[in-house]
Amino acid sequence: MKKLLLGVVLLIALVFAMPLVLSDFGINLATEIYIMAIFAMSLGLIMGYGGMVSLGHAGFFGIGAYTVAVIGQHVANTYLLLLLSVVISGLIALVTGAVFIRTSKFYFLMITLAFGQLLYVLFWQLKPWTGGADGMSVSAVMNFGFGEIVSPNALYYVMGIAFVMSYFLLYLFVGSPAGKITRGVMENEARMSALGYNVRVYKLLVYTLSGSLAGLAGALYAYFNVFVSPDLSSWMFSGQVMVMVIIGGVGTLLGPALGASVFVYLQNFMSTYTERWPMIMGGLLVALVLAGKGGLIHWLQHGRHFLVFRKQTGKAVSQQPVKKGEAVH
Amino acid sequence: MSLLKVENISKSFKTLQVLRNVSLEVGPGERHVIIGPNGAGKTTLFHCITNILPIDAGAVYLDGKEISKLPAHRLVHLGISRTFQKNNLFGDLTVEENIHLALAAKKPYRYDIFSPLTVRSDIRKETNDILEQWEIADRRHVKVKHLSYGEQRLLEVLLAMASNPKVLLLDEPTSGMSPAETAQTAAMIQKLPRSIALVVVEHDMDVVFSIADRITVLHHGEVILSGSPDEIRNNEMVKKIYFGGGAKQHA
Amino acid sequence: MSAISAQLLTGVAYGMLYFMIAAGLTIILGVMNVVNLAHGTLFMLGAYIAFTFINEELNFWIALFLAVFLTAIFGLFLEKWLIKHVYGKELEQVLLTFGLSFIIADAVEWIWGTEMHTLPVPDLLSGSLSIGDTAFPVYRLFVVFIGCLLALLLWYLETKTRIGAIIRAGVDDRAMVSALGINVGLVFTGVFAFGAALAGLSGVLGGPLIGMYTGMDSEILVTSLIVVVIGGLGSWKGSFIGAIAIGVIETLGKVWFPSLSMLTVFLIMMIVLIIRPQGLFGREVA
Amino acid sequence: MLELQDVHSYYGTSYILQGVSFSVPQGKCVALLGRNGAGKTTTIHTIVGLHKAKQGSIRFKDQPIESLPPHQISRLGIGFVPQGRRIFPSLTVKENLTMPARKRKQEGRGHWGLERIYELFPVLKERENNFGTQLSGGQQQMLAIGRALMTNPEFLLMDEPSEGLAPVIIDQVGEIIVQLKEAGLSILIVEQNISLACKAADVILIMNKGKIVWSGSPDELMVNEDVQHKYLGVSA
Amino acid sequence: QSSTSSGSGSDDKGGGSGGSVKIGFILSQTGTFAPLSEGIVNGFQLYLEQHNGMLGGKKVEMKVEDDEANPQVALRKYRQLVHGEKVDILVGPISSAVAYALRDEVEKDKKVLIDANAAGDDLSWSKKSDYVYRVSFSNWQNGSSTAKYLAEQVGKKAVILAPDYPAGKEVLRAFKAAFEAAGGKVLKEIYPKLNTNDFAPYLQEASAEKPDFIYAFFTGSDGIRFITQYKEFGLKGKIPLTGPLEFGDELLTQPTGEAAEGIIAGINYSPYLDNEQNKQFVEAYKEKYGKLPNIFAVQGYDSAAAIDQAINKAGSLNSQDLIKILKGISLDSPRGKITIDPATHNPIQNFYISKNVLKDGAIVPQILETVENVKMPEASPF
Ligand SMILES: Nc1ncnc2c1ncn2[C@@H]1O[C@H](COP(=O)(O)OP(=O)(O)OP(=O)(O)O)[C@@H](O)[C@H]1O
Ligand SMILES: Nc1ncnc2c1ncn2[C@@H]1O[C@H](COP(=O)(O)OP(=O)(O)OP(=O)(O)O)[C@@H](O)[C@H]1O
Ligand SMILES: [Mg+2]
Ligand SMILES: [Mg+2]
Repeated sequence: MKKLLLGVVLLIALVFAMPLVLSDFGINLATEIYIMAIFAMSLGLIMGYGGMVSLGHAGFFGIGAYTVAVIGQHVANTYLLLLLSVVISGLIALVTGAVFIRTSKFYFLMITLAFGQLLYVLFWQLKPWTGGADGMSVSAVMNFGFGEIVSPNALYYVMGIAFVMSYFLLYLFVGSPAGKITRGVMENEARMSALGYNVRVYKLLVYTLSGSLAGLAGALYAYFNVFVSPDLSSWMFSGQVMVMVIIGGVGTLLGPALGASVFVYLQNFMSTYTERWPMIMGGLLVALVLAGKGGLIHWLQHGRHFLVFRKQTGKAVSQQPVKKGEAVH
Repeated sequence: MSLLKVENISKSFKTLQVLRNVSLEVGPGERHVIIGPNGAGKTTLFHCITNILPIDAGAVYLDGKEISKLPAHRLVHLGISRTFQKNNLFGDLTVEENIHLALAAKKPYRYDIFSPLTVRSDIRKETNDILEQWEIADRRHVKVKHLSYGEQRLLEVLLAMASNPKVLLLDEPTSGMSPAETAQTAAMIQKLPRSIALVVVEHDMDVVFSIADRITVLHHGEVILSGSPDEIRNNEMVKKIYFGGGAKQHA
Repeated sequence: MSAISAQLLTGVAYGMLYFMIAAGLTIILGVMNVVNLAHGTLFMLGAYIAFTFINEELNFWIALFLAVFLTAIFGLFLEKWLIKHVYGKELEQVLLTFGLSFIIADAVEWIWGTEMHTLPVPDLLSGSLSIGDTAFPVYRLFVVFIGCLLALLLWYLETKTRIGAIIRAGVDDRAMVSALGINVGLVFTGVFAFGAALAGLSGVLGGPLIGMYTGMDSEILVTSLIVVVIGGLGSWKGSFIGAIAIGVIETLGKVWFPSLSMLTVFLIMMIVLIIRPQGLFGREVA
Repeated sequence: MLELQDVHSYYGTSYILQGVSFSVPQGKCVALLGRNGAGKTTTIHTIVGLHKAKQGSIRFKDQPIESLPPHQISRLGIGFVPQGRRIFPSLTVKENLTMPARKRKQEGRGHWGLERIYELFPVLKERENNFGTQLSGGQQQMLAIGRALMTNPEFLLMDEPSEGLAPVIIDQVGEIIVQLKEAGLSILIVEQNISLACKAADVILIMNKGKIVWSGSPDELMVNEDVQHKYLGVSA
Repeated sequence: QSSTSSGSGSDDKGGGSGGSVKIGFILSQTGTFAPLSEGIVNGFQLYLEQHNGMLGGKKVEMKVEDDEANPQVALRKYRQLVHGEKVDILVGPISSAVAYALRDEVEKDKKVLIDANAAGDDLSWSKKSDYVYRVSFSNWQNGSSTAKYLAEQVGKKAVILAPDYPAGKEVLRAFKAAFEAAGGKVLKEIYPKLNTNDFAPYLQEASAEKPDFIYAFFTGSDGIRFITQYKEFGLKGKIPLTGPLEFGDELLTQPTGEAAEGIIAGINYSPYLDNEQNKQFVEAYKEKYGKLPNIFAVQGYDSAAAIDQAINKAGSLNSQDLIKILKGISLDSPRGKITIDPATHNPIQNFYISKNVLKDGAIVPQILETVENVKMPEASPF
């Protein structure tokens, strides 16, 4: 518990310190990174703790974003809109998840791909409500009762706080009985069932949780970007988050967030420096795999353990590999 | 009244009939051993009792209540627990975490999504008790896939016992164990409180005869004999189809 | 020929094109269990290589041969240098092959530019047969023929050689296979190269129908993934039947439910997976 | 035939084999006994090349094999029955047998083919189109033995072949081992079933904590209750 | 495309000549739109090269960003360019969806956006902005230009096809209105999905209506497949194929070759257009890039020309000054003279009814008739 508090305090300090060193655009980018980090953590949850790799997660992101865009035309209350986004995406995750979790592994990947595509087409074809392929502007303005939040800095703090809160909630979940059990289901579903667990409940629980968190990310994004279009639910976007999660480190909470920041940063700046950015990006991904430590977060852990080991010379170095997901929290 | 009652169950895989009208009764606290040649249907019988495989005909009762249609996970809560013939563990988790998972299944807080599992003192204590009782406390942080085969076998049994069942089904608990561990395991099984009824499949005759109150012989999916250890030991037919020469020392 | 049977024929031919496109993936993903997101780029590469040779005035068939050969070699090195390290690690496969597809697609753009191209239909196969009052392109019939040939080839490899069994076993337990005296590494390399060659082949043969343009790789990839999944992993028979079913349903759907056409294949996949979570002919997990 | 000299082996940092040396003469059967976790499987894996020794030499037919890849080691004529069967789930029983099949240099009396395996374990023929994992545990063990024989080895490594077998079948396995020896095979067998080991083997080795701590003939072992008790945990 | 700095302009951005100007491009450099973006950048750079790397007397620094044809990415790039790089003027985008997304932002930030391609009608109507000026053409122009000619010269009954996305719908809507106004009748409208691999069923459906001609709008890979399959399924030569300018542009006629022969298209540019400005342009373009320019190259070229003239005349980089000039600006484009209509911010330009003919193995548009000064209505007629 103490470790957790320390971590959260550190994160909050980080969030508050960043604007001191960042340019206007840097703040803007950091704001977007927080949102993507929430999104990536939501996918990281089902991938790393539930063993479900989804290629349709952007569907939930889109639901959240369109909820704010469409319903926001009639309802101004930010609390209500955020709540609606979370509830609607959670409900859809619950209903579709009940069907999808019957499939496993690659089939799950593909059925979620179809799901994402379904939403994509839906947003595209419901032109009267969603503006169709041309997208729509978001008229709702964020307001938590302390005045409108429109300035880049204000948005930055809101998203930063949202990120820390999401992390905190996920941290609790992962350590909770339900979280540990989900992890067990991922490892060995049949045995969990024989040990007396209703495995479908846990899979559905984590899928729903993840879906609603993705919806929240989408809703925040709508406020931030003030424009939504079907691309928010495209499989390409789903694929990108998946890459964020993997490069960051599957099976950890902060890994996906780290992956999101690196990915968004690279995506944004690489094309500025070279026309051949896809090649460089591809090269980086390949190099990451060949370096073979898993995600970036494991590099950090490695570095940290190296330091720790140095300090406690004399103590026997545990031969156990770092337990995934524990050391980073 | 019997605790576990298997009534005329049958099971086929496509055209292959694996169980034919198998009936079995296990009283409270009874040690019931099932033997039979390889492929007789022993493991399949366990799968049918725990509804991992659906049965074609017949019924299974626990405490007089039919349980044959209940999903596998419900049975644990009613008091049936089992091990698998082939180790079926959480290889990437540590020994301790494996035991945590087994223990938490019956805890009221198993759906809790906020408070950490590890702060629950009951689960910590029970885990420690198990680890110490079986002298594997030093292995608690080892990933299960790094355990030797025999060590994994032991853990397999421990997981099943963790739910504190009324009926415990053990499928070849000592296979792959060295004589030392086998003896230890057999002793442990003998020492289990009589509040637990046991149904054990076993090929090691030392173990069979050291624990059995009653033995049922399965052959080609049929119960050909059920009786006291002595009856079985001296049955010519069982000698022929099952013991072979290897049973000489027991006969 | 009635309108409906014309549509059916079109659908079958189109399905065969699907099967051809997915054949390489059927092997690499279906049998070898490698999530190969670079399948589309291998397809693309085959088409562009052939394009270069044809521009050099080479005969279509020679260009075809060279393109297939070169993609096979490419696949071979890909496996030996990269893929080899990620067997059994799905997520790393995703990252690796995704990165590769970025690199290859960008290289293609670099070398051949962003303009669109098509491959010419070889003279021998240009023109169309009139069946009733509709004309049917000879080249499509040729694709149907090749599709059948591929299916036969896969059937042969699967049932008449041990390769299929070695690969499946290698996926189950690679170390055990090698301990039985089989050079799994070599077999995997060869089979991967073969899968790449099939991707290249379908690129060349698909070139005249689909065209060549930047971004084609991801379209081809998604199509192929869907075919393989509907059929069920590891079953070329499934891919074959799945592909034709998609071809026919999609073709008829274009006429009957035009507004759904953006979704047809996805809906088919979803429905198949809801009814059969392991695809039409997928092996049930034991 | 096979000779290990001072083999040391690790998993990560844990030191498992701590200088193992022994040899298996041509046409003989050697049994390796020991408690769980003693390092028996590690020894076997080191021989077949699935695990690389850090130090030490392994020679087979006077040829060093410690740096060869597993498939080459196997092709020198080493058959392998792994612990836990390791049947291929995606293959049918028949495919499990035919996939690794190799011809013997001179096909002859000792040649193992599908028919002969089916003769030995008739139940495998009945189940030949089932997938490997649809067999019962014991049947899988038979399949694993059959599979190793299909490579027509000159040397057979068996890691607990009797595990999960009914007593009659264990007898049968004992007889097979004797037959195989007669046909000229050399065998290294890891066993927990001491009576089987004593029946089949010419030499018994006992391993404890990664070292060979005792060796002798079966008869010597049977009378040495002290060793039995100390290293095998057999209570008198 | 990375930043290409031409010359080492000083940083002062005062009015008058001297100083430098930073121009941000938001284009779609990856995916199907890549060749369009390449054309625009090429055209722009050619203009710069011909003018010593200066526009309006200022050294130009180009920042080109890839929006992946995705409005979300485009908005991020926009922020980077405007807030990070602090560019003075924006040129872009390819996709109309991106243009609509950017439109609100430039309005907010008061940045001038030269629309070098996005053809969405509403940019001239309901979503017109004081800060957005189009030098390319609109879907309405593209769709309506040929309708009268076709009704009078080819036939009164048509089946029309376009991909199921906004541009497709807008082009067909404009065509249909103009065609019916000229006495024609649309027998059937067909909207295949975007990225259709197989047009066979649609072709069968269309020919079953026995129309006098088929009017189709397809771009990119869809265009290639449509044209080649039109021939494959034996419709070429049986039912005339017509379409808007894409069907007469190099980008499609080059890869489809002989299959594109005979198509009647309403183009606004061709490298074979006979005017002095164009001859020089084509010559220079060929020399620099080794290939013929297409309409997109011209759009890039004209974007540069528009900026050049606007800065010159305004004498400053101030948006308010620039937009005064941009409204009603006239350019001597390789396509002929164009004038930005102050009412729609869309160029008034000539269209040419042309027929693709095969000449020395290449497709060349043969001009049948000129439709002069095609001008968008001031408000949406729909
Ligand atoms: N999924 C299945 N599909 C088809 N046949 C099966 C399947 N599972 C088991 N069998 C067959 O059913 C019979 C009984 O198998 P079971 O595993 O119950 O035997 P067992 O008595 O446990 O044998 P052992 O002592 O060898 O473990 C065997 O002949 C086996 O081949
Ligand atoms: N992959 C591994 N990583 C780390 N440690 C391992 C690994 N495999 C085995 N070990 C350890 O090595 C030791 C020897 O294991 P080994 O499997 O050789 O024992 P064994 O004698 O075959 O035992 P058993 O009779 O139980 O099969 C054990 O302590 C085990 O925990
Ligand atoms: Mg069994
Ligand atoms: Mg062992």
